[in-house]
Amino acid sequence: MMSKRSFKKAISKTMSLVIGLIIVIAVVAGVLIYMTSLPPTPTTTPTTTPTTTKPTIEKVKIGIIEPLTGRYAVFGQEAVDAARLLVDIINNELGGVRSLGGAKLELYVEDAGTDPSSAALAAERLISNYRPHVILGAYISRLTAAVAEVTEREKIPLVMDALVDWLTERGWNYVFRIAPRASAHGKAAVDFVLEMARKTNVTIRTVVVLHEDSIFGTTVANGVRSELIANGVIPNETITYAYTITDFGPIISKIRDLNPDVIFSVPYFSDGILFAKALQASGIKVKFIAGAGGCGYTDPDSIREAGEAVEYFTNTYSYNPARQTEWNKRIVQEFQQKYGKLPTEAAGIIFYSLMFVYEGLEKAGQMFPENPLNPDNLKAAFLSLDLNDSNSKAAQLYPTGKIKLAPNGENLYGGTAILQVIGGQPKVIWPEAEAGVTPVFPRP
Amino acid sequence: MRNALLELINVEAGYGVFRVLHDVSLRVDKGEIVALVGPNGAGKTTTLKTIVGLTNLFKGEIMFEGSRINDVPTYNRIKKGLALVPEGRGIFAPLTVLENLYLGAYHEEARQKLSDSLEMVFTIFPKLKERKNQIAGTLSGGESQMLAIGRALMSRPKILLLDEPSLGLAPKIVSELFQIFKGLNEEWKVTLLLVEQHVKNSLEISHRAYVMESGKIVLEGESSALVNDERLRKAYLII
Amino acid sequence: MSDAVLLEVVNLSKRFGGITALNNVSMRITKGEILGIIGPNGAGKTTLVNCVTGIYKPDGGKVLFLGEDITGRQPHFIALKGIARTWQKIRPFYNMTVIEAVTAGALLRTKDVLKAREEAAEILEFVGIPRSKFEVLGKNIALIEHKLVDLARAIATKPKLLFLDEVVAGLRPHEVDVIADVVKKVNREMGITLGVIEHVMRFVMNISDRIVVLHEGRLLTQGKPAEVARDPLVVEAYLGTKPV
Amino acid sequence: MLPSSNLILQSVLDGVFLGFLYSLMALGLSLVFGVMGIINFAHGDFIMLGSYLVWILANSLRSDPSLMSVITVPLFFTIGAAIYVAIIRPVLGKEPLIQIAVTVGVGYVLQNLALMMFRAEPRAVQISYLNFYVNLGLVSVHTAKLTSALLSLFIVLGVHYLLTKTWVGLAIRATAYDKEIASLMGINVGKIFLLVFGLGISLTGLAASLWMTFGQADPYIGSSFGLLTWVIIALGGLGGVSGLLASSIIVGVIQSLTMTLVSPSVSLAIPYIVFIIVLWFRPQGLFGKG
Amino acid sequence: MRARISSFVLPALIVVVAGATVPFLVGFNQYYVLLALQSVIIASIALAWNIIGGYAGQLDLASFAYVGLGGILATTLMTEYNITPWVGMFLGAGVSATLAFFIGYPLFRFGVKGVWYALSTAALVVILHEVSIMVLGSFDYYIPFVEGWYYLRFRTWENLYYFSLIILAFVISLNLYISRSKVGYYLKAIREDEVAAEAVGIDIRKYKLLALMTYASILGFIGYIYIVSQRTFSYKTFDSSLSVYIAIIGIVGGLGSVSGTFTAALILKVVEEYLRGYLGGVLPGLHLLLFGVLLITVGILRPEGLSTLTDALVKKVKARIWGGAP
Repeated sequence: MMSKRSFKKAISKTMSLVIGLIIVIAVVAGVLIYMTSLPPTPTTTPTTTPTTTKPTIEKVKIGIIEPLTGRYAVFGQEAVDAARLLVDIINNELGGVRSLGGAKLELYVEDAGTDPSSAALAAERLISNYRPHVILGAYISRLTAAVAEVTEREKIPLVMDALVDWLTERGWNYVFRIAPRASAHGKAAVDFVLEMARKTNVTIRTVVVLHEDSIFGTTVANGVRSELIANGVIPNETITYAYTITDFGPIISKIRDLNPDVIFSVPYFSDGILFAKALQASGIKVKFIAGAGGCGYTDPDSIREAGEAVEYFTNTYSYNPARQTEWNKRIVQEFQQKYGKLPTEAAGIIFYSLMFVYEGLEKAGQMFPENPLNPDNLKAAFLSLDLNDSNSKAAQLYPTGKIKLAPNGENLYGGTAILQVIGGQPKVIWPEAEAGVTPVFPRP
Repeated sequence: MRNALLELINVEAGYGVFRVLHDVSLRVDKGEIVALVGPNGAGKTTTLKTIVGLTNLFKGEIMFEGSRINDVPTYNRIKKGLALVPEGRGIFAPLTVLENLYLGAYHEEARQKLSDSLEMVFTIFPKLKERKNQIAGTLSGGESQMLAIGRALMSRPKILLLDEPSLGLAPKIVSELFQIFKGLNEEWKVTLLLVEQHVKNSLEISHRAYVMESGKIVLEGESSALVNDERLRKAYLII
Repeated sequence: MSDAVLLEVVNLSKRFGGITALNNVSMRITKGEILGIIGPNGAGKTTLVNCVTGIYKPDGGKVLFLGEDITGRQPHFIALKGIARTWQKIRPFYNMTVIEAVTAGALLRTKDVLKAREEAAEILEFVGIPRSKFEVLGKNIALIEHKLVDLARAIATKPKLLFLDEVVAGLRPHEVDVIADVVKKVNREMGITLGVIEHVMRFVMNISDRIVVLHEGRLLTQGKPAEVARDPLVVEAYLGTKPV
Repeated sequence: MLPSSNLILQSVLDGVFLGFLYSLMALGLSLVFGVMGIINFAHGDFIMLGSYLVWILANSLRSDPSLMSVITVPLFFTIGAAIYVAIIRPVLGKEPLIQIAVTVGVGYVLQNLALMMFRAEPRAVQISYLNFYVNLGLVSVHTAKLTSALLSLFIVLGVHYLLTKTWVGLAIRATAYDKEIASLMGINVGKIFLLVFGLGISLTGLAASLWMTFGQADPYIGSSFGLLTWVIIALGGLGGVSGLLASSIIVGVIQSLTMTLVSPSVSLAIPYIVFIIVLWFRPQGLFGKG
Repeated sequence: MRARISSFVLPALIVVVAGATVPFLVGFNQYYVLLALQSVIIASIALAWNIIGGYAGQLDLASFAYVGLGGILATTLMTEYNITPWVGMFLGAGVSATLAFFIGYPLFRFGVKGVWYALSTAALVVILHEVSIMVLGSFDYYIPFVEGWYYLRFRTWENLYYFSLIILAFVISLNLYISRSKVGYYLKAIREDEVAAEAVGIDIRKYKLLALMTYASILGFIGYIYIVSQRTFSYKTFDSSLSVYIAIIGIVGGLGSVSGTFTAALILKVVEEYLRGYLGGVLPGLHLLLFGVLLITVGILRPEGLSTLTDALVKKVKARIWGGAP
């Protein structure tokens, strides 16, 4: 007994020595690791990019990071569908990137998951596995920010399909956004309503702004509010709710109480359907319900789920599926053939963003034949493009028909289309109405 | 030939992996009152629970009406005609008196005789009739014991197992209760296996008795012979 | 009664709903003795211990330990004062090893875990648990071992007074003898005063210096084991009144 | 702008209707917990599963969602019984932790099955005969909600009737009180457990049918209901139907008033704060006994 | 006393040394380093949970209430007042511990336990989630890009990984220290049987509160690291499902087992990432579904979790090193 105990004591003395040594070694190792870990990283990056003297580029790698699981999967999956379709068309019908000797686009899909952690991982994974030349993504602003942080470090151009304004205001060098920013949606909705009210001599006394409380909904709603105030209309009430809302009853009651002439509504997706149905059921007469910010009311899916409830609702759209340009008609048709539904905004943004990337690659091939895929060269090519319906397929796919990027990567001509549900079909009514369609204002 | 209604043969039983009963054998004949007495912790309650199948049976046989019921689940043993009035009465406190009684007649055959049985119970315990719509939890000690017994009778048992029915009752009620047991046996022909701490009372009304200690039967015989047996007192108090 | 009084209970009462479990019970435990507390089922023995050790708050009366009023104090405070107990229904620490469980008790008087472990080991050996069982989880030992570990865990808190609540319930006769020896040893060699609640008379009559008898919540009588066993009141309490 | 008294009245009414539906949602959970002691963290996800089922059925049969209960109730009873045998029975009487782990696992499986099968788009039923409001002057009433509230009340009272006035109900209550003594009455406790779990799950199917008259299905809707139903049970105690109804209505009204008076964004915070505070002072629930 | 130091510091050192080699082994591939970083953060949180959940046996579902509170505080101090997170993290730890005190004291005082404790902690996350919508608004707060140890924010992930490795080592040794100390014995006794624990002189409220506050302060400290690894924070940081996920890791790992919890956190994170990465795009939700099946299986078949396996492994390794101790 005793001997065992003293034996233990003896052990403990040597042990503490050993431990002390290990700590010292660990600290030294830690410092060494720190010292060594920093320098190699910058040097490792360039070595991985192929910089052979004579570029024989066979393929251009396009990464797409979208939320494919979780709550946002509905958008991400459609975006990926759209990308697949467009890559097919580019490779097979347009013969790849001609200025790069017909190099084909190759698509690498990565799931961003539902939170920034998984999005950042997805970006790292995509880059370390394939090192794409351009990356698209990631629809949700938080996820996009996490991705951008990584692409920025690796100097890979990121063409964003997330709309929240601040993403282009961070001083990032390799981010680009073709799509209209969120606040532009709010502005467009207000401009449209005020214009129509003027035209039809409808007076607007009471206005309610109703939005889901994510950053997207809030940013769009702020756009609505500031544009209203700029036009001298003070919104009477702003109601926010979580897009996971399950019951609109109390909000309907509040709206009944406020009795507004116009409701500006910024839903996410499911909440829009819920609201429309609840409002329809309530029998409250609202002169007009103007949606803002995309996917709420005029999606084929929404119309299917909500039925008549969304009749005459409008919505601002980052994409105009009804635009009567050659390429837009064609791609909408092919999308419908392949997936059996109209493309919504999630797909539309990818259409023109990816097409823009394609045209940017063509340009880069012309501008920098030695090293077209270098990120700085790509950026220069992107910024140099000045596209319109006549010279560009991307512009034909874009609501305003014009794309030109500002130095911060934001589209100078960013703008939305407004769609209205008429007879159960989404119809484009603004800035100019599609053929044979007249906007219905106010609601009958 | 005696008519063994219930028989335990070399039973070892307990809870979980712990054994409480070590080699218990006993027999109850039809029409008998058998008392099972012994100091607390001797295994009396465990014996009754083993009979109705609420313990782990490790070894031995339980025979009822000549057939082995070792593997019959508790609810079917009740159907076969066993009924236990558990220690502490075990009435369903939030339910009414009547609901408690109905539950006694839960299995199908008993349900058919429901009104008869109810009448019988009310005849034996007129108090319960007065209180039939009362919540059982509000009954006095004596009344709830009557309810527990009445409820057991509702299943028209062939044998009634009573676990410490007089526990916590005033002496006057205790003697009333023992008269009722006697009446049950004589008038209603119910066989009784009685576990009691009122040893002398039990021996008075029972025909035969077993004395248990530390999970074993240590003494058995005609009750009248056991009453004054010095060994009985020693089983309880040693000295 | 001239010996030093360790615990004094004065007019203790406890009711549960309509049932009076303890009715004005007064009693004393003197230093060094083994006091047997007996009585038929429902007599209020466990309630008495629960009131003394703070599990229940009594409805009336006082509990004085070494002259200090500890009525209604929390259990851990009372344990710290020096009253320990075991449980009628064993309360083992299933997912702790035997030695850990006892060490948890020993830590009441020390912060040093190693010291507490050593103490625990000594106590375990004292009550007869072999070293080979020290590292076995609580869920893997036999009933008798549970009883002994429970006992060791209580002893490890270095109590002045230890209540044993039906410590031999469910044990075989030869196991009862083992416990009896241990309990006597605890009293004599460790100098711990014991209050032994028990139904198994062979055990309690054998080890007790003095017996108090509770019946229906009241103190019935007290005295030497042999006297108590022959007291007609006690006999009646156990065997029932004469047939009516 | 100060809310008008009309609005408050309307909110209270909305809250009451919502409360009735909540009581139906909580009823099954309460039964399963009260009778079997099973802590089911997947309860909300069963409502979600039911909502999808109702969506498929109502759209393909082109009929009102509430009528789909004819199918969902028996089907969910079967599903409940199967889950009981496969998953719940092995953890009966185990520590809460284990039960929670297992039922959270069930919830994960259901959620992601739904995601795989239906993707994340929310699904609503188009046809509802009841989707209109009736104006009553001071307040107006959403018929779908009124109907779901009345039907919920009817079902809750029906279950109350079942529990108090039938043999099975008597057996269930006896089992809830003490399963050992219940078995001494000749009650097959295992069968009662199977029945109760089946009933608990079939009630979620029913609640889903009513929910879908004005709500919608998405894979994550279960988590909205899961904690809320637990809160209702905690407030109501396990005493019985009256406590359950009272606490459901309180939660519904609090939620509704928070939505109109504060902000819909925070409509869960206040019921939960109330819940925590109630637990401090009455761990057995606001209307619980004991 | 000195003899015991080895027993809880050594394993932590082994983890640090082994962990420090990871970036070298993967050639500083940022994907693997980030995966390692996230695993280490999750493991640290799960091991902190082990103190309240594993040792004290209280099923706490509020981990991200404390992560969020501490993290958002430290981040805000940094972005708004330019206070280094080195200070902010300690303040975050303090604030989280304070919140834990105000939650835990009444809960333990009034004897709320079991499922009700679990539910009130689950409710706490939702409450903070909603309150923070009112306070923060619905915005994402992006941590501006400032590099360096002063801000603990870097372009590449290695440095943050090393730092979090040190936190992990600290949490591991704290766990081991607690399990070998008086507090640990007391907490385990409380977990096993509160009444019996009280009767051997354990002030159960005090020790439960101590465990809760320790757990909360660790999480409050880690909060900043969690947020900086995400780049943004918002009210969504108060995440109910992640809080449940942490408890699930603790259960799958085995209550009170350091090696089990550590292994479970690593395995679950890596498997989840593998399935998401390789199968996520094919069948959305498959990895979570498999995770659910794993949970059910563990709950029914191996309630002791992975701990028996990992403990045996640790013992074997120990025996190798020490030459056959117990």
